[in-house]
Amino acid sequence: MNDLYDDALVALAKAKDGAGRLDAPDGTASVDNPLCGDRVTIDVTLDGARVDGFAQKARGCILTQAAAGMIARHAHGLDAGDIEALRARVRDFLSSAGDGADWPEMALFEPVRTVRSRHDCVLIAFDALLEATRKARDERA
Amino acid sequence: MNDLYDDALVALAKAKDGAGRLDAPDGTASVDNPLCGDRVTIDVTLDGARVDGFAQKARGCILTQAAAGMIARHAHGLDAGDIEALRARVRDFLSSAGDGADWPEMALFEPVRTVRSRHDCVLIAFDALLEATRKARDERA
Amino acid sequence: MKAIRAEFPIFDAQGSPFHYLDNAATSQLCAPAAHALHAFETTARANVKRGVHKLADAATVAFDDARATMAAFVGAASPEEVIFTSGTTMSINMAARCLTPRLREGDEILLSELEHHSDIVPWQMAAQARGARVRAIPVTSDGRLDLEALPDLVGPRTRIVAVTHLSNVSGAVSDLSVIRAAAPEAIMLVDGAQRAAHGPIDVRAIGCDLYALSSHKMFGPTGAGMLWGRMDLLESLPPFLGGGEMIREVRIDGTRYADPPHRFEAGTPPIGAVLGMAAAARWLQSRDRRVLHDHEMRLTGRILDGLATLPGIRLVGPQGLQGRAGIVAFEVEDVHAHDVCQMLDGNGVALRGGHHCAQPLMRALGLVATARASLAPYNDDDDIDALIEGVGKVIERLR
Amino acid sequence: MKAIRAEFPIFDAQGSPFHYLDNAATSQLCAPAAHALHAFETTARANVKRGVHKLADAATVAFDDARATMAAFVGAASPEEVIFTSGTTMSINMAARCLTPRLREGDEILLSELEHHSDIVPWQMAAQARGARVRAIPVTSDGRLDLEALPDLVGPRTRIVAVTHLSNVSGAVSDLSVIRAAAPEAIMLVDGAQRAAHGPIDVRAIGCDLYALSSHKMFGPTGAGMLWGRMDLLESLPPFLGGGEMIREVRIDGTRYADPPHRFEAGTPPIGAVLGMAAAARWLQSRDRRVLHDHEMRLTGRILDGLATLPGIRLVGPQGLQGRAGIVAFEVEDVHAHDVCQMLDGNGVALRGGHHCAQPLMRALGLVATARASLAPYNDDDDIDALIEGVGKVIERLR
Ligand SMILES: Cc1ncc(COP(=O)(O)O)c(C=O)c1O
Ligand SMILES: Cc1ncc(COP(=O)(O)O)c(C=O)c1O
Repeated sequence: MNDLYDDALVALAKAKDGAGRLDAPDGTASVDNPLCGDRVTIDVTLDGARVDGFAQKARGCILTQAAAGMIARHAHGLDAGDIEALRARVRDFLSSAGDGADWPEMALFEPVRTVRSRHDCVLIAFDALLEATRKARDERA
Repeated sequence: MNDLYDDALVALAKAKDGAGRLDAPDGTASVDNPLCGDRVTIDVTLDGARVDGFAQKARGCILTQAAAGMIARHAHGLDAGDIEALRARVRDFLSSAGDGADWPEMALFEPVRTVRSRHDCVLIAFDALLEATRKARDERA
Repeated sequence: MKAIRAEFPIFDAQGSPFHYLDNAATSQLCAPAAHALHAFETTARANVKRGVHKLADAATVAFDDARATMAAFVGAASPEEVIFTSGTTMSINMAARCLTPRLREGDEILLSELEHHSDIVPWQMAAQARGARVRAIPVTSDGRLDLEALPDLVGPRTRIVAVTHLSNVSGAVSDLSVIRAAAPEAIMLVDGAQRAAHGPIDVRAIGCDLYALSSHKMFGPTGAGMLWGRMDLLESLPPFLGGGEMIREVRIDGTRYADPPHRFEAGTPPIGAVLGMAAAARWLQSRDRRVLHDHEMRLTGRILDGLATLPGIRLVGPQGLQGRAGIVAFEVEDVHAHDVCQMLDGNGVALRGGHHCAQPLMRALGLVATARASLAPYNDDDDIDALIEGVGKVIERLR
Repeated sequence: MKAIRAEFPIFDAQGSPFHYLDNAATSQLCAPAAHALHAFETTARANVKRGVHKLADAATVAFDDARATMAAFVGAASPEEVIFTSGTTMSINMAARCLTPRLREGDEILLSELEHHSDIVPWQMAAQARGARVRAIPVTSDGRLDLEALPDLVGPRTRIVAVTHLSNVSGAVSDLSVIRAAAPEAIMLVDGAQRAAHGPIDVRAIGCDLYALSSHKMFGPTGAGMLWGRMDLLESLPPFLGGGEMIREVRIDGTRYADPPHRFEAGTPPIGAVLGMAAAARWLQSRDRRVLHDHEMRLTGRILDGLATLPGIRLVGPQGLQGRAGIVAFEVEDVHAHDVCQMLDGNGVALRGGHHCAQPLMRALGLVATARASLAPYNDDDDIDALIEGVGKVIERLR
């Protein structure tokens, strides 16, 4: 059927890396997808300016869950600037330019390029991470 | 050019039968054509329930002027009921059914049938006559 | 029904597989509507209402004819009761704004939890402007209006009742006669956006005061719709939009308005789309509606039966064929509606997924998003086969 | 210009004589717009914004592209500043309603006597709702804005200025920079309904805050238009219409709204007409606007010169070519405008007669109705010959 749902992508979503909530996050953010009412919530703790602890709760489609799971695997050590740059690269990747994030899972999202209405499903997880990290940083400042 | 403007129709309009105002009308009515801002004003005096004195002021196109002039020639002796019936017959005549009023000038309006946007130009003179006659009647009652 | 498919140009254009089951979002355009729209726009275009030249006169005549057609389509008493708009949303907003001055503090507007956002938000705005209160008829667990709650919801302050004729999510047909009888004094608007394609409309039999529909959901072009209103009500309402064609006289210091329907039609109307909508209405009326209905019910039955054989499906709406139309929303346990739709798309099946602009209904039923299949006369058994097979695969792969 | 004529399907369809000089009422549809409209409606139709299947995704992409096209067409800072509407009248009503809450008693809205009713009535409604006052820049005897009156008309209470870019009657082009400079604090809306077909638009150079136009007057389909607004202004405005697509979250007891432009686009938009409008804008931008302008000015000069040779003609508008476009209204002494137009129609010449939805202007100039010839790029010398010859005959026969 639709090649959007490569087995590896489905597996990434089902793996639910980082799923759950942190007990004492430094920052938390929830982002909705107004298209469908989906919601990603991300908790982080920081070490200095960089992400240390991470948890995600993705109520949404395979794409949203897979994106949140991918982020869980790689968020450690990023600061808000890194995340902002990353988000921009992923957005460009989806609009068919550039390589996106430097992560092996990124390739699984290539078929999403052709479906503009689903780009946000991927991006909201990055939005939530960025917002949570900024909040944590500002909280400390 | 356009056969709407038969010389006889233009002559009827230019003749301006009944043009002017009455000094002491029993009833007066002005009707506008919202399409173009034209206005027909008709004054009548009654003898019993029937039109006796008549005057018309038609600020408008050839069709409106010709209709007002035609009415001036035949209004004498009509009562409100006659006029209402006449108005309905002229409306039907314009929508391509029936013979219209029993007046020789009626034939001049035949080409108007094909131009629905101009029907009102003819009808507002009848509307003004009807309203003026009704007012005069009600005034007396 | 093969013959009907041939009257919809898209099927030739799209080839196969093309199982279009997203008709509740927008239906496909029938050939007569395409022709009316295209012919007007490319061979006969002129503005209506004020022109004297041949083309303008012909356009005005065609526009008036379209009004008469739409009046007949909904069973109006006269063409002047038909106001052309850009769609249902515009029609309901117009109604709500024109009625707003009548509301007083503490008055009530009765909606339902089944309503589309377009039949909720305009009334919230009206209520807010006047300190009125919005109440809602609840839904039953199978997506019908819970009319037993009506007596508690209708009272002396109920000024307006605005309800859907046919739910765009559950497919339930509202029992409008019960609602009309429960609130005889209220002004009653019916949202007919979905009904227009699924069954005949008779506003006088319903006894409602206002009725709204959209061209694009009844096989006409996008960009047109109508608001029907009882003439005595329309005559008593102020205008909504200001502009050309709706006036009798304009001065810088004030304006006198025209009679209905012109009072409510400011500016150049969507002429081409209106002519197309009327052509679509004529097309619908030329069909045997009984045959269309039976076909729809048969396919709906096949969808319900087919889904019932699959594990983990939750139906949103009446389980049987009674009191429903061919709009079927469902949830696949543990699979997001967008994934369902996206995978089905790979099978050539076009569904809609999401909240369907009916968040209060979703909330009432404890749902976030559902997939929805919605039928039109051109759908056939192949479409249903592809749907059921596709949902089966989704369950296998993603659940 | 023969080549341009070939790009407008109506000329083939109508044969000859067909001298269409009623472009200010509605222009004819260009082939690319006809194609975009027809292709969407008959081969690719789907609803936008919420769909996941291929057709819906493609429609959404096309709709977004149209937004970018229209943003470029008016020189907007971003596509999100473009709100799609059903036409200029709707655009101005939206602006007026959204700005209404900002008005306080005694505030002033400055219009002009040149305005079309669509740029008067909505502001009267806004003023009336809030106890504000409508004032108007007067016109000179040759149908231009009398900008010398500006200093007396603008004051600290002038909150809104709404003026036409190009008069649909006199053909005069407004000197917007003088108006902008005279009221730097006011929110400035420009009615670009006529401008869109007659010259480039650069909202940032004008320095206005809102700009309205209609598709059908710029060679696109009927039923679409746009309102451009500066993003920071749009962000500060409440929604106008309520419905689908303009919300973030709807509950029965209240609603959160989406960001611009979606906040202002309730319900299914006129998708086909919007795609057609964008195609028309691209068509216009692909032409050499200089060449179009020179052609229009040459033909306008011929009309002015031709009418000047005839007895009893009163021109409504600038006598020369300076500061005007190819819209020429005139009166034939002692002959009603409708008779002028009707007789010309017999010559195959389509004009408009009446008050042109500009009664305040008519009143200011002491007129009841005028005949109007208005040009488009496809008009040619034959059209002008037929016009002048026809007016000559009218004078002979009816005066
Ligand atoms: C200057 C001007 N403004 C506004 C309008 C209204 O445009 P529409 O009828 O497309 O809404 C017109 C159209 O006649 C116009 O000429
Ligand atoms: C029940 C119902 N009401 C109103 C609407 C709004 O119609 P439109 O988007 O054509 O304005 C819809 C369309 O989705 C609907 O299904």
